[in-house]
Amino acid sequence: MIQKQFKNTAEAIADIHDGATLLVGGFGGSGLPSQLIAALVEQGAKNLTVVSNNIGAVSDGVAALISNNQVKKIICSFPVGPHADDLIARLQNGTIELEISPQGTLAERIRAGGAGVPAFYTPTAAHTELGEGKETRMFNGRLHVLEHAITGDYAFIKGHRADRWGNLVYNKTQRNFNPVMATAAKVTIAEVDEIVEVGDLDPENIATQSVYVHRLVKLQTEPEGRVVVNG
Amino acid sequence: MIQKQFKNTAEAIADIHDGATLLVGGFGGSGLPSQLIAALVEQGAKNLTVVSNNIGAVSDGVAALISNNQVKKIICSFPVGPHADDLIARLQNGTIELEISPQGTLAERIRAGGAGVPAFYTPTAAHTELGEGKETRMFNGRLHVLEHAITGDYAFIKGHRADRWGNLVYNKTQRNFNPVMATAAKVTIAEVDEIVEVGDLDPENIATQSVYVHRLVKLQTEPEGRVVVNG
Amino acid sequence: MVKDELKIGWSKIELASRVAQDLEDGWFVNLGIGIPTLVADVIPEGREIILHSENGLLGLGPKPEPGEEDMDLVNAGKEPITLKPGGSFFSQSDSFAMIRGGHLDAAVLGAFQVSMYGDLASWKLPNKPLGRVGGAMDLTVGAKRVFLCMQHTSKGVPKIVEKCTYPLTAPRCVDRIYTDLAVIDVTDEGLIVQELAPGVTFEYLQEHTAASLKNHTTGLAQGETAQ
Amino acid sequence: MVKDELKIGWSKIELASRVAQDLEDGWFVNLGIGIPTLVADVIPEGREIILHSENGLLGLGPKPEPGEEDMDLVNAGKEPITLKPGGSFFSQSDSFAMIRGGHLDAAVLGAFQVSMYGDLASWKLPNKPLGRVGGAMDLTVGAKRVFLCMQHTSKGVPKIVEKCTYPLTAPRCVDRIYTDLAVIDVTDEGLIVQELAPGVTFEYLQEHTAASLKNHTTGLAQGETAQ
Repeated sequence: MIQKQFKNTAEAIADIHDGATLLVGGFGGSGLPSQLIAALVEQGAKNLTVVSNNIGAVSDGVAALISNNQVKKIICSFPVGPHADDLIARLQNGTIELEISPQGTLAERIRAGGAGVPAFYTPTAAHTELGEGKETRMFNGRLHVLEHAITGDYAFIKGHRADRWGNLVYNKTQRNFNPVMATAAKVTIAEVDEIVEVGDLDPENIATQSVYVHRLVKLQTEPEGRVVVNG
Repeated sequence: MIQKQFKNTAEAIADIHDGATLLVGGFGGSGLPSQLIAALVEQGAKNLTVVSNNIGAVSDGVAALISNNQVKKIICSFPVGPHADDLIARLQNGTIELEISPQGTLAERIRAGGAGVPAFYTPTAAHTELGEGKETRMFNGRLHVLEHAITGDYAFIKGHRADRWGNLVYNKTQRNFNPVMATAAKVTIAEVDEIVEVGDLDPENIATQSVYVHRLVKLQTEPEGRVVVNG
Repeated sequence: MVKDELKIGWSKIELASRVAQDLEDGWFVNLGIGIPTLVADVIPEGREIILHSENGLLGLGPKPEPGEEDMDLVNAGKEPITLKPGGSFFSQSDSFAMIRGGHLDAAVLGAFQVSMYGDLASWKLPNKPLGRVGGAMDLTVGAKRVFLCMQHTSKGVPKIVEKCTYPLTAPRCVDRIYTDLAVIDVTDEGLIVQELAPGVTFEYLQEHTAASLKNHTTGLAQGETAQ
Repeated sequence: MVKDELKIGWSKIELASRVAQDLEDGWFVNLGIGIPTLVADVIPEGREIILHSENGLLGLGPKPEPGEEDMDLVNAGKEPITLKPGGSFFSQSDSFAMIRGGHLDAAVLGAFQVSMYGDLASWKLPNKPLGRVGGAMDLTVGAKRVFLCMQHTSKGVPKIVEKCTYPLTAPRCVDRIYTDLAVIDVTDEGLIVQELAPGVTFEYLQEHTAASLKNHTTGLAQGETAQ
């Protein structure tokens, strides 16, 4: 019988190794898998490459991993915000590497990674600093850059409801990068508000199909619960 | 006020010009916009390029346009079936051109067309007859072929329910190519079982967003109705 | 001069309203972070304009009432918003397929600099260690029309220039510039002033613009429009 | 010889059952058109195997009861099927992203020819004017494991050959071949017979195979398996 639920976030992320590539869903605090991130801060894996759209928008996002010196490289579109100071300091002293990808290109590169497409052309960033050094090619009279797929060893995603098979639905704009990143990692770990019976989710309305989710953790709703889970 | 509903299929397809490229949804008879096709047979536009997965699976699909000598080129993955005789005859006498694209490549090319991606690499068809003559490139030690986006002047799609804005939901495997093709045409025309009030469709569950649908026709449920609509 | 600028021209909400006035019934429009976000609150009555937010929604509505905020329902600026009936949610890859694929009728964006050719610089300041590109590059290459909505000057320095000195977001992408002082079209014949804000003269506008402007408002009194 | 072939080996449904036996609990599996489709009806009790159909669903169930058919709920062979609880519907581009992206544990497919290196020919016969590729090329490059499920010979002519003479679906993609006569692994050391169907000898099998086989069933009586 399929059983993807883990007892807590600590167990769900226990095997993440130093040097792993990690995709982290969310757009700012919306749809951010913050309890998985908190568990990874506890767990302490180092030299991570982290792919996430916003760095520094909230304190319990990827910024927490940076502050804890667990990150060697960031790939994102928006590395600024009230909690970006530690990123800036580490960029200045050369202990972290930053790759900025336009948001749509970032999303498409991750989708491509999940879809078995190693590279594609996009007009985005042609003739700009972010297109420099990239292969270019004209299509329909317009310059395009070649962009390469992104895949992860792990993806942290936040969902609203899951079933035992791993099907997921999201709540409103919580969706954002989560269903995209779910497709592009060897191991996708979802923190969800609720786990329902198989068959309870509308088959027309499943935003992330069971095939993409490998591990599930149900969120503890009480803050006290969170401490216990991650402790 | 947004108003995309047309009185009948004949009016919805009236402006389709000779030489147009037409994307036709459906997988065999499932999700096939057969009443729009019937109207186009009546309307008579010629020299069409038609992109559709199955040719010849059912009599009221693209086969009807071929038999009526309206098609100069077919792009599909599956050109065989009980109603493919007219296609075969026209291929043999050189009056129709056929491009076979693997089903996943076909779907991805259409998605790319809708997504502003002019070309992408795929491992599918590398080292095969369908990859011959295409640019190839190694990624991760594996040969890939470069595939180009497909767009249409018009798309015919079949939906289950629509609202006035053009949002669509589908019924089960009726979905197939319909939401993909809806994104890739200048003018997307949907035949639907039902048109509901704006706000009646669940915002989490809209498979084709309003932005992609330009014209709507409500299906006549009675066969007599169909004759009137197309007559 | 700072004193002058405080007195004349459109306020932020007036500027947003001026932009909203040009958005046509049935258009799908993306609003960038900053002043453009205000446009959501000032869509003219009776006009159905469907707003897109690049974090994954169509049908963005006005700000929620205090206490009604939902942190799972935010705009591209991560501020709580509402969803109109007919709205929909979708993923980032779907959202940017919509953008890059040319399906939005207009994008209303902020800017650091814009050139007389419509080159846009909006994601990185030369004196900042980090840029913040977000969806700006995708929107500028993808939207059918790119409208800028911005203060005419930044600390007294003109933002409309002959050539951008800041890193580009995209070349030759801007169609129209809305500022607190004027509405200016970017055309093959150069920058054409279509409308001046109340109290703004063409001479004053040119003085605060580092590229040559052409006046299509001649003959109208200050504050009247060329419509 | 035709008479012999009618008497020995597995029936189509036995062959499908033999394949089903090797599908592991929790696997996501695509079933091709033809005999592979039968696998859906013979999944062992208590094993949760989630079947994918490339027209856009996960969680394919058995055929509906007569009268319960729904033409909006079909498999890749366009036959009415059912959806299991936990199933989902999605578009063609999403379906093939799933396939090409390597997310399916196995694809069970038919074949015209398969070579000793695992090259597969399954979409076009040399004597037919048209091929029918469908999703075969995507499945063979994308699935983690490619299992063939087919008659061992076609009109007495071996389908397992040294080199495919029909147009390829993909090179070196097949992992295991299930036929009415045997179960054969494609390995770097060649074709390894893992199991013989009841009444089939290794010699008989080799006689009906146009490539050299290695026997890993030695020591077992006919019909016993090497498990």
